[in-house]
Amino acid sequence: MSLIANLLLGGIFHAAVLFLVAAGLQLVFGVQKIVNLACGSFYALGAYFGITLVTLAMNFGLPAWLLLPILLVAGVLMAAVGPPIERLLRTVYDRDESFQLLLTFALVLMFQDVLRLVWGANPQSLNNVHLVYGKLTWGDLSVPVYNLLVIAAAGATAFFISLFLRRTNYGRLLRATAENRAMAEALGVNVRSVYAVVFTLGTMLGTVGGALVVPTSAASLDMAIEFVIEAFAVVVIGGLGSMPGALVGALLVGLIRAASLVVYPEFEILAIYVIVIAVLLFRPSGLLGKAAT
Amino acid sequence: MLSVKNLVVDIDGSPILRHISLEVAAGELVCLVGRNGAGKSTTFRTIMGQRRPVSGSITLEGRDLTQLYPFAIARLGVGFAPEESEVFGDLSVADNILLPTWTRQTSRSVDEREALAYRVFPRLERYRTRGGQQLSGGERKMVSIARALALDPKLLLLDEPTEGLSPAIVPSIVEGIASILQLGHAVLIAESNMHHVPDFADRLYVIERGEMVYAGKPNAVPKSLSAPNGPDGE
Amino acid sequence: MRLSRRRVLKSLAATGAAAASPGVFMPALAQTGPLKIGILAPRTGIAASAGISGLAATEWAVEKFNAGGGIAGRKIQLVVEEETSPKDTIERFQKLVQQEKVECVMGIVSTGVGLALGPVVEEARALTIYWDGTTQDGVDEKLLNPKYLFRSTDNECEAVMSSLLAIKHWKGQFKRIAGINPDYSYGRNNMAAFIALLKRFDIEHEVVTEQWPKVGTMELTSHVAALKAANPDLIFSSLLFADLPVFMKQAHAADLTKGTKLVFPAAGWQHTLMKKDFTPEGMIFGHNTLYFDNPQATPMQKEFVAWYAEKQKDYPNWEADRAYFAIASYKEAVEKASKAKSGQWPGVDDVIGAMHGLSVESLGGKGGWRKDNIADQTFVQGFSTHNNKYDFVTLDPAKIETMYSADLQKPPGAKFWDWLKTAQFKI
Amino acid sequence: MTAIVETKNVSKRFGDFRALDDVSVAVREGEFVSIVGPNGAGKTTLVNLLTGLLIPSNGQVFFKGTDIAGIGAVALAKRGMARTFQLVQIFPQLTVAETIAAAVVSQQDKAWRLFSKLASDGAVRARVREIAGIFGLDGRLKSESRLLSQGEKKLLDVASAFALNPEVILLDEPTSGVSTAEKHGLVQILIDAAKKAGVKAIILIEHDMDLVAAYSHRIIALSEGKVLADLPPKPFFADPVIIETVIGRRRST
Amino acid sequence: MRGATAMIVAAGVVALGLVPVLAPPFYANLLIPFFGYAIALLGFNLLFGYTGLLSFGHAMFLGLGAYGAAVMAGENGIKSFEVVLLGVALAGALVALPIGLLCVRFIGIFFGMLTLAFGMLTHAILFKFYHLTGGDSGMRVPRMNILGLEFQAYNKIELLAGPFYYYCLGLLVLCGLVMWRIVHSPFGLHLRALSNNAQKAEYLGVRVYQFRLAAFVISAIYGAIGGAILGFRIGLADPEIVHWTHSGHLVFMTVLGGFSSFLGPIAGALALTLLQDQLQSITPYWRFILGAVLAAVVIFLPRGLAGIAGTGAALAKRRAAA
Repeated sequence: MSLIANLLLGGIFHAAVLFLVAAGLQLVFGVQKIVNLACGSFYALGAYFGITLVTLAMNFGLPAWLLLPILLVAGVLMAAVGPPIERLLRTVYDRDESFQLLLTFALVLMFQDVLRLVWGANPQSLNNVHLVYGKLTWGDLSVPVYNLLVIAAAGATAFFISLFLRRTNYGRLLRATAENRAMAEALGVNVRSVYAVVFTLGTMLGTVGGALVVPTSAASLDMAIEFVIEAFAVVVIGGLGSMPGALVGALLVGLIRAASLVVYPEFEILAIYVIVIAVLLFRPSGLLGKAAT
Repeated sequence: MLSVKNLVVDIDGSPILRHISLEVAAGELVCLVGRNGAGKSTTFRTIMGQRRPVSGSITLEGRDLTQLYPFAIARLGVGFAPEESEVFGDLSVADNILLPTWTRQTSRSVDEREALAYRVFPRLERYRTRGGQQLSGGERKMVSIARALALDPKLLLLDEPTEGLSPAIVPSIVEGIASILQLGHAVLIAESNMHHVPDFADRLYVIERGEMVYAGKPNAVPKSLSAPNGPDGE
Repeated sequence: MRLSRRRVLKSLAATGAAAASPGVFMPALAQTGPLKIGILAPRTGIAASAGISGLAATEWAVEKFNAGGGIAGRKIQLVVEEETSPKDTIERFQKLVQQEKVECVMGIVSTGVGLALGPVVEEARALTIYWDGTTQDGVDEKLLNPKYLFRSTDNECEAVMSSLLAIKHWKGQFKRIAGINPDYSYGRNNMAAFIALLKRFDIEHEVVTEQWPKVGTMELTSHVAALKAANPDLIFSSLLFADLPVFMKQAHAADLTKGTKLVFPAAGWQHTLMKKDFTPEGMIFGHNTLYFDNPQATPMQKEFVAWYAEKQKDYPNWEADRAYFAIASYKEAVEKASKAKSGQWPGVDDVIGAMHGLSVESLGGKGGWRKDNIADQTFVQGFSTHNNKYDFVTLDPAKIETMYSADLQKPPGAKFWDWLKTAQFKI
Repeated sequence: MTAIVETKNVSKRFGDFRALDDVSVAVREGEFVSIVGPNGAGKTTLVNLLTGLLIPSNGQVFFKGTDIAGIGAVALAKRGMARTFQLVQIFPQLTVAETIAAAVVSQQDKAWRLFSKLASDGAVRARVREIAGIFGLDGRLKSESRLLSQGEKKLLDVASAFALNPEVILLDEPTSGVSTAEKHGLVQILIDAAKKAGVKAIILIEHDMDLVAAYSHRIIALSEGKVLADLPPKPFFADPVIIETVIGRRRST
Repeated sequence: MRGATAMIVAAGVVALGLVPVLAPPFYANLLIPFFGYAIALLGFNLLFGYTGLLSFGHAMFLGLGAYGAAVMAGENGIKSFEVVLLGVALAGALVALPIGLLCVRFIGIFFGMLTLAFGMLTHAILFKFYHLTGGDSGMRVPRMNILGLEFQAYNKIELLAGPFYYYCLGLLVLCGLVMWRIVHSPFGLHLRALSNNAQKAEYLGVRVYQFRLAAFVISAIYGAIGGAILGFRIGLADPEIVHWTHSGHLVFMTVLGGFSSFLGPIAGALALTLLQDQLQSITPYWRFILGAVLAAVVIFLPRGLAGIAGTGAALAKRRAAA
């Protein structure tokens, strides 16, 4: 019983981080119609900078319980790479999507070296600062409160994104732009600034995801290239451009991975691709996506 | 106020507008009549900045619009209700109508602008919370016009405002347009049906195959233009 | 395009039209001028930390050697290229040999690359010394009887050693064993070697679960949960790269490591990331051929570690030893061969001949080359302790064990799995 | 004379919406038939049924005596019906010759010839020249389609359809986007071309009553999914009710 | 123009033919992968440039070629490279058929993602089915004879730099000629038509779905042949060859050279091969520069190197006319 609970928690924790990155992808695709291969690079960027900032903060003697807010700050700060990259992408908005895909691929190549230049080739890791929040133990079940906080943070992000998109004027403006860019612009929406904001937000979701995961994990140069495929799987399963889709997709991928470990470990990675292909074939718009073209 | 001179527009290298000129003075109601494909929508979209003209000029109160982005043109006070209504399906009716109040500040308060929009189409009050997807064609049309009105525009571009509406509503739209005029806005309407041109139109242009074939008073249109050149397409 | 063509044309005179005929690829052994040595090391990706350590040690050695007059009187000049995919690395190797005309190539961390490069080395007849990267699936010989290629220890000596230590110290204290190993040949072979040795020593055991996470997996909580559910007495793990500290963290957070015996032959790969916070004391911890904090270390090792710590703000892993061993043994061999030829610069065959039977003091301890071009080196393992000045675990000085690879790897020509069944181990 | 294209009691519903209701029309050999009607009358639906794109909810659609419900564009082209679109449809990066050749290749069943050299296929080349000649495009064979004038694009669009050697051709607003000065010329070229190419019947979907009045043998007016009138031009234009409905429906109803 | 293309091809073949004779031996070896890529990209561009379908998983077919060679020559002792080429071509077609049936129902980004998913599925299979595929260490591709000749006097490097080089050059010319015929055949015309305007094409009798599938299968065959050359050269088939970033590099080469021209992808393969070689020697941060080059090409040179050549030729023509 505790195995299932443990697996479930593990799966959900993984899903929480996946969701953040995937949500960034979805936001950018939803509004700008760009599939961003560099989302994994943003994730890695957040992870590396998270370590840097936490280490710095600890050296300054900031109390350990500030970990979570510091990581959030790290993620938010790194979103600063968003606007210049958006400026670069602006040159291909009106072009074929293959060019957009390629430009983000170019970013993936470039980021690999940027990360190495700044943080070196060795993986980086924090010590167990995240256990400062303690552990919940329940019989055999033991889970760091930090993991729950990350799950909660991802949940809160989902909630606030949805709140932002549904309840704020700017969010409505974004949805209007996503649906019909020309009409929104004809009603006075400055689409360029909206794009810059959206891309920065999307970037931020990626960097925050990376920053939040790093205390339980580590930052390494290959994490970008590995992660992007999983994030892709999430958005394809959930439906391109759909926020609820990102949530459902992330949960599915997280839980399937966890479940396959018990049921049939050989199948772990394969399972995800098989599901991606099945979804694309039978519901190309994804489980919660709008009709595909 | 709005002055279009010698406008030439190509789409993918094909000429769509051929030396179009038209004028709208402050407070005027001007109609642009022509069947579908004649170039009315292209004229509107070019005024809105969605298409770049090959040559010619468009000025609003003396200010050149051809180099501006559509949002800047909208913020100068040009409201636009397109032919297909283009109501945001993801947003409620209320949000659709409020949207322009978030992008443009005017001397009128948001509440006032909202109230004006609903005053023109009172029945929209009932649909406030309804999603844009759950509206009939006529309702969408009304939302689209009300939304353009909520921008508190100096100039309102209405592309086929009565198309697809049940005849019972047409008078209320026409009344709506009249009240818009009373607010001091200028209105430019595109119409495919000569019969739908409001009686109180100040001026009328007839466009055919991208060429202006008539400009003048509504009651002086030659019979040859108004008769066989009838309905629009699908 | 045009530029490179001009360059191509320029070198036309030098090379001549005979290029396409056999026999011209022999590296020209110029006897004057600097001695060019090519290095192929990964700089990015999962193996980067090994590459960085190896490169640093090589640079240190070159500095030292050159200060002492170089190799047989010639100053060393390094030509560094990157080890990437098998295809690209072969190209880089050929660039070193054919364009740069280096006299020896050193490096290679990844097995896949090593396997692909092996035959190329032989055909290029260029003396090449692998730092690492000779894990072979099934530990069958894939690079048969190489002449020019010198390889590091060719089965997972560290796994054999850890297994022996576990048997020696914990016999009778565990029954339920679990494994979590990277899903590629290295991980598979390590786990298999452990189980084979348990059988060899008639240890009653039950494998309760085997996990094979993909290399680069940074989210192992589900694996941890599965391990925990299996309730093992002992966990054997050859995880390495960044996956290792991630696993330790997540295992610690889930209380998996408490009261469980841990056998981690490859832990030294990321030793500075094994923070005390989440790495328990008393685990079997493999440092391979270099333990940086070894109290019995030679002055040379201590000097190197101090230099490294200052330059890299880090502590070296065993790849530093492998790299140093490669260049130091090359130096020895060249100088030995040169002496035999009364000071004349030796040919490749002379150097190769001199390599065999050589014994050098490397950073981590004694090392030498067997007749079959396989290295023998000194392995260091022990039990982790928190009692040190670092924020990561080191080895308990009282329980450091050292073994020479002659006792850990199959003899020339033997089949690994058969050898495990019959070999006499010193425990 | 027997009908070459025919619908028998065809209805088409989309959900609750009845786009066409019990429509029976026929086009016979040698006829030029126009289909007119106001917005939403069901013209597009009728065209899609006639071209085998849609399957009727009720009734049948015949072309040369066989049911073509939903057979799709390729099969339709094979059987001898071609269509053009209201918005010019061309292959922007193909030359005029290539565009026409694409149709000729289908018509001569050579599409699966993977390794044969198209340029040296005399039969294709001859047919391309012939078609281009009919439409006055022979001077522009090597031009990329996107560089043509609007009128030429129109002609090319239609010419490529003619190259299929169709028995029936359906022209969906062929003069849209063409200037007033050019519209009659264009239709005249089309009719001449049809004669030369041996087209047996032309179906024209058009708004421009000028054109409809000038060239049709028969006019079918649709209104709210039903056939309102099916008459020769003279009686058609003489009937004020029809004219009012087709042209000024909204005011009157 | 056709005459000009023929001249470029002739000059290119002669220049490539002279490389083993004139250039340092390293360059002949460096260019073997170029031949593999060039052949694969001829097929890839039939799919991308001519049919309008961008695959982000095309490396799976190169992998198929390399692993196919490993299985046929390594496991089953087939020593003739020609037999292996035929085998992998057939295998490419057989594998591409079902995958294509599923993928070509989509275009644009969905086609790209579906092929990406299939590519990574292949990667995962190669990794996971360790006992069959050797996992990360891959499978050996032994030396094979070419045209029945063993070239025993040559070691492999010499074989690669000499006979095999010319063999690949010949193969590239052959595959290029066949592809030239394909794109200039009625079939090729229909592919271009459907990628320009699928709806119109359908009304002109173009079997859009079948033709996309056919292009997919042909591109897979070319990919497998290119992969077999890579396998022969590397001597190993490893999972990296099917990784998505490798697929990205195929697209990179194609766009660098220019996908709207027949020779563009070949030029791109050559340019990237030489560029990467130079950059790797100059700086450890060559990936960054490659990325920057790609970004610059995407932004400023959407028609690639062939675009520059085209513009140059047009300018020259205009100047000559003036």
